[in-house]
Amino acid sequence: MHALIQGLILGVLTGGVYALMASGQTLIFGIMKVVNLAQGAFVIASAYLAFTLFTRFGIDPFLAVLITTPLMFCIGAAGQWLFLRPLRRENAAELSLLVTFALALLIEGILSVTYSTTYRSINTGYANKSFEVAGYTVSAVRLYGFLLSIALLGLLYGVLQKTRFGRAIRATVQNPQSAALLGVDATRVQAYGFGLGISTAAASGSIFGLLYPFQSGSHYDLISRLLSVVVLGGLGSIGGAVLAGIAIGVVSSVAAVLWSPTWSEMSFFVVLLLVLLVRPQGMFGRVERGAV
Amino acid sequence: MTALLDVTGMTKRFGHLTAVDACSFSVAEGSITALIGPNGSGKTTVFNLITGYLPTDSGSVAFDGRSIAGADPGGLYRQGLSRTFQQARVFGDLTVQENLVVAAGGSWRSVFGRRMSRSDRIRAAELLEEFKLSHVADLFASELSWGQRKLLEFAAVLMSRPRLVLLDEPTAGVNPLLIQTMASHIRSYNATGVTFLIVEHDMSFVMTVCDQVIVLDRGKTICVGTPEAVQSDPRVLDAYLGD
Amino acid sequence: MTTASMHQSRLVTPAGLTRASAFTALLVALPLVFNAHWMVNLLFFTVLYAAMSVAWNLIGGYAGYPSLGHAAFFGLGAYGVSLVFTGSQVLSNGYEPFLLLPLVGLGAGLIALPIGLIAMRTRADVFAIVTITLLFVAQTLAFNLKGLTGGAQGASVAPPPFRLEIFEQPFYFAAAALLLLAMGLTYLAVRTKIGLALTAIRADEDKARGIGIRTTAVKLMAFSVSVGLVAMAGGIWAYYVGFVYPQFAVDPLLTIAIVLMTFLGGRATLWGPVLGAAILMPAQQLLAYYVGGSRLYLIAYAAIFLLIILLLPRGVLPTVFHRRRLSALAATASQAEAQAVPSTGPEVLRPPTVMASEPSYVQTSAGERR
Amino acid sequence: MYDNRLSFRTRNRLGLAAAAMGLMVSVSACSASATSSSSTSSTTLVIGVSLSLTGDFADPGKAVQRGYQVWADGVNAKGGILGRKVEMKIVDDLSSPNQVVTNYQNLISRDHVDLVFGPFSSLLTVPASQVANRYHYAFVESAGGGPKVFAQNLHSLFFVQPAPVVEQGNVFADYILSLPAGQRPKTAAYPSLDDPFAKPIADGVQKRFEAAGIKTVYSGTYPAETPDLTPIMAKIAAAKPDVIVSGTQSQDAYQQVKSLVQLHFNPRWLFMSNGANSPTEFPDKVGKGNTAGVFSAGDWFADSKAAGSADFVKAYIAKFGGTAAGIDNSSAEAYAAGQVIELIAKRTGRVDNQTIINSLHSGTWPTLLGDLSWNSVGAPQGSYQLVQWIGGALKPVFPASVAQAAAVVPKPNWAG
Repeated sequence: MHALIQGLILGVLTGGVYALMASGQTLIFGIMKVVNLAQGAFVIASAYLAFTLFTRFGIDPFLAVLITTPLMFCIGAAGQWLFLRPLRRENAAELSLLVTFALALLIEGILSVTYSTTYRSINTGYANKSFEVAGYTVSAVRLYGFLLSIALLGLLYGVLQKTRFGRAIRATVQNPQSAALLGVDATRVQAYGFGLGISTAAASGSIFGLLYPFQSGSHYDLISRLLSVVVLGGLGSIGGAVLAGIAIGVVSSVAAVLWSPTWSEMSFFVVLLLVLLVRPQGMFGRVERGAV
Repeated sequence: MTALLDVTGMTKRFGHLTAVDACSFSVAEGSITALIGPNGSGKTTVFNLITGYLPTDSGSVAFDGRSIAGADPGGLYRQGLSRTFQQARVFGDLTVQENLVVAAGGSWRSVFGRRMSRSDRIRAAELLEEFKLSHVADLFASELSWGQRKLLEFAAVLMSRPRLVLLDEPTAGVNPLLIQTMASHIRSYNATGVTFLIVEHDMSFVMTVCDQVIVLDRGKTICVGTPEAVQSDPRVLDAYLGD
Repeated sequence: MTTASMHQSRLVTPAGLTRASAFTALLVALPLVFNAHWMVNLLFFTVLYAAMSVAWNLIGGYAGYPSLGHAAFFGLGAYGVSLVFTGSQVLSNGYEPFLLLPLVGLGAGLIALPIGLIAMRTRADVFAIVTITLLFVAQTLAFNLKGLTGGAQGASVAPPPFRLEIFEQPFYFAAAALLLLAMGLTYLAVRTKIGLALTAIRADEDKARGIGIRTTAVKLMAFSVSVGLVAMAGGIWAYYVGFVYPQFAVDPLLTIAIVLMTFLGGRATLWGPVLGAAILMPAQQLLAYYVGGSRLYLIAYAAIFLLIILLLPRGVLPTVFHRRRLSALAATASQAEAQAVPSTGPEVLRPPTVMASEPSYVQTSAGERR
Repeated sequence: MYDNRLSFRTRNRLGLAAAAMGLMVSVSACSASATSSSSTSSTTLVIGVSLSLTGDFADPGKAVQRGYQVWADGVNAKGGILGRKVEMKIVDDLSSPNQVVTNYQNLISRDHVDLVFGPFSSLLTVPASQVANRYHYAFVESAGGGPKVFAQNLHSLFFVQPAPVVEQGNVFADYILSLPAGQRPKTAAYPSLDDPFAKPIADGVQKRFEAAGIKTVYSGTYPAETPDLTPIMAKIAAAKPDVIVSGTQSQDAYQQVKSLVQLHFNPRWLFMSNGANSPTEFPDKVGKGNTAGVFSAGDWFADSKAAGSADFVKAYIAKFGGTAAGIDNSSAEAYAAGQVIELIAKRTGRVDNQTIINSLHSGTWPTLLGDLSWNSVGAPQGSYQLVQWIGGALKPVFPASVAQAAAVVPKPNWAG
């Protein structure tokens, strides 16, 4: 029982970080109907950035977020403008899968040239600190990471709800045609929206780098998990992604405790397939009711 | 005249919105019936419910005396109930000729038959000739103009020799000359026994082509009658001009 | 009526027969002319991947269902062969595993039916993700069903008793036969109503179902045949490499490779995937052999990948066809101008804003578009 | 309807793509001519190796590469082997089995190299050794020692390490079982990576411990891509075993340690098969203070007195810089593979594949890993040494014959 609750705590804390990564990905899907296979690579790139800022300049990875987030936003917007915007509309959905995969490979290649393929980890003074609460251990990094993720998710929510830019994005998500008619500049919304989605990778990368050793190829494992999260939550639904992110964290850590880690991945995928069987649009996916 | 299509108490809700509200009407065999109503009155939804593209919440639909509630669109098509779409849904990656052939229906075994059998080709050639599309037969449908696509979709649903054709705004976005062409095709096929149910906004088209009009407002049938009778009905005027 | 449409009445055209025999002759001649072991090895991998790309094209190209889970069936075939012909066996003539292949293909095709039925409730991107999930489930199973697969320790396959001088050739010819089979099946599908139905499904599945096309049956058939062929390729591969590990037998990169080959050559064309494999496989293997040492390999690969998609979004063959078609149309248009009857001239009053290209992501049994 | 600009653009696109393809082909053609010209000289002894220079095994792959380079430079400085200059032809296999098969095919049948050495990892060694065996090439390899490698029963394969990797755990089991009964652990946990390299090690120890009456409180495997080992380690911590025997590869070892530190659980003994024996990576990833008292198994140490070890260290530092303690075992093992070839040439006066195969099945072969000998399927007959992190460095502590320090028990507490 103790181990189970310990697993549960861990699952929630880890899930929060997945939620942040997945929120960016699902946002990108919502705006431009692009499944961004490079999201994991952007997270790893951010982890490397945080690593450099920490080892070179002694900047704390949590503070580094202030630098990496705008940087990732620009890289994301530029990437969209360069590689996704030119795609022809009729098969953009399929081609964008390939383009973002190629982007992931490109990022991986650049990272392996710059940093070699050695596993890196960010070892801050508090990397191995943990708190003891009622007999349960809570790692400091995990707790800070979770709190930062929640804060950023809140910020993202605020941006989407309260700003003009956020309203333009939401209008585009709901109905691209009407949004365009209402004077929303679709090209700009897509570029900025992609940037916004990628910018969530910055903080996730800092946290990821603090939690796990990583190398340029780490994004493959990350992306398979992120895809499951966004599909389970319902493509395009940020709330769904957050809940699904926490769900995947809890399911895999509880399954690892109760059962065996070799089956914990599997149990999650089975849950995903079952959900899709009942609700092909995911837990919180919107039913698109266009003209039939 | 007997009713070929009978709709009784058909209802469809989307969340809190009741798009079709206990709607009832019938379409007489051999008629050209118009389904009109202001924007958002549920005309296209009614089409989707009849043709099985959407499941009904309650009510019944009978085609040729048999209930077809819950039937799938393909099955209805094979029974002789076919439709077109407002957006002229044609298959862009198929040629014009292939768009016709693919709509020919056919038995299970014909799936393994040749891509274009002799009989398919002859039938398609007739229709292409009739709809003056022969010169574009080998173009991809994606290369056609908007009006040509509307014609093609119309021609395609006739491939399977249907008994009832539902046309969703056949004249939307097409030029006046083509509207006349559409009207004459509808009339000539009606003369061969095909029944039409048409959603239309163009009132002069309705007046000249149709012999019965059903008026829908907020998902309800508010009036049924000849074009002349409907035109002078105050309820219709209210519906169009709003409260 | 054009000559093209006149031939459409026959199932197999004379031109098709000629091309088929010429290509068969080429496939047979290749390893005899380029008979160095390393060449035949390269040819083997190229032809094997070409066969898989052609197979993938059936469902991913023609039907527009971009499956990313084909590697799961590749693994199924590989483990099928390793189960029947375990490492400790001594084979008498060495051809036994090839004889098992039809059974492997059939088995995989049958297993694919219920899986396809579930997976093809979703479309486009979601289908791609569901099939990726399928792949990870298959990999997890391969790791965990230790009794069948040997788990992470791997499973060995009976060593092929072929003479060194011709060692690679039986594998090559098995792969070549598979390629011809895949192309033959594709050709037949295209020449029958199946091909029309598949294209209609790709363009607008709801409409296709609405006009009486048996969409579920047709796409299930395409999926089943497609993965059955890939499973057979997995069987040949396992026998050639001699050892099956879960991470190699069920490898996401395998699917990516065949998808890329199909896209490069041209989706929904008979020869496109073959061309794509013929370009990419040698390029990849030789690049890795010669310049792999420099880490620039990955960057170069990604850059070429991006270039292809951005510059040739349709793939090589369709781009060529499109250009040829444009010039042909231009020629006939100038001829026709004199005798044109403006009966159905271009009268675009309203642009077709909501063409059938609007993607629909999932479907329900009632054909409701979501 | 179709304007000319469209077709012009299409033509441009075609041209660009063609140019890209051409570039690619010419790149490969250039390097092809460069390498083939250098390998035709008959006085050169060309040794082909396929290593993972990109992909999952890229890091150890590079370490192996450095070992070969140091060896080849050293040999060439002494005038080569039997007067023939040694040239290492190293190609990349992307950590992929298809590419490894292709590479050995190309090395042997296209570039006709004189000898080959093995790739990195048991996963790639198996398919590669099949190719080499087909051509009757000796397959001297320093990095594929899983059980399935030897189960192939290849007469031409030789694993250049003291013993099959499974034995890495045995040396720890020997040590524990050598303790007086009262001092032995009562309970044990066995977390292991699901990998042909790591899992058998933990399994072997578990079998022997259970036979000796040590209770198993946890035994489980985790897949390579497990993002988080904390749940497993939490479960183990809750069971409070006296000893943890971990079948690890590399980064999973760091993660296990990190989790244990955070969970404040410190077992009396902690043995990790791999990862913990890396002199630079391990302290770098887990923090130097957290290494204290961790056991691992090793075959080579910077201050080893074995044949050629001092020369190797000197040459390595001269070429790559750094410190002796920073040299990876994989480099030393690769160097040992070279030493074996050198010795055969010295003893028999020949370096052809048949001579190598015939020679290595008998006698002992002194290398910097100690004296090596092989059985009929290429499994080495020696044993590993038990090492422990003491004072920030790896020290051999068992068996007594090689021990440089006494084992520290119980394990000092985590530094945090």
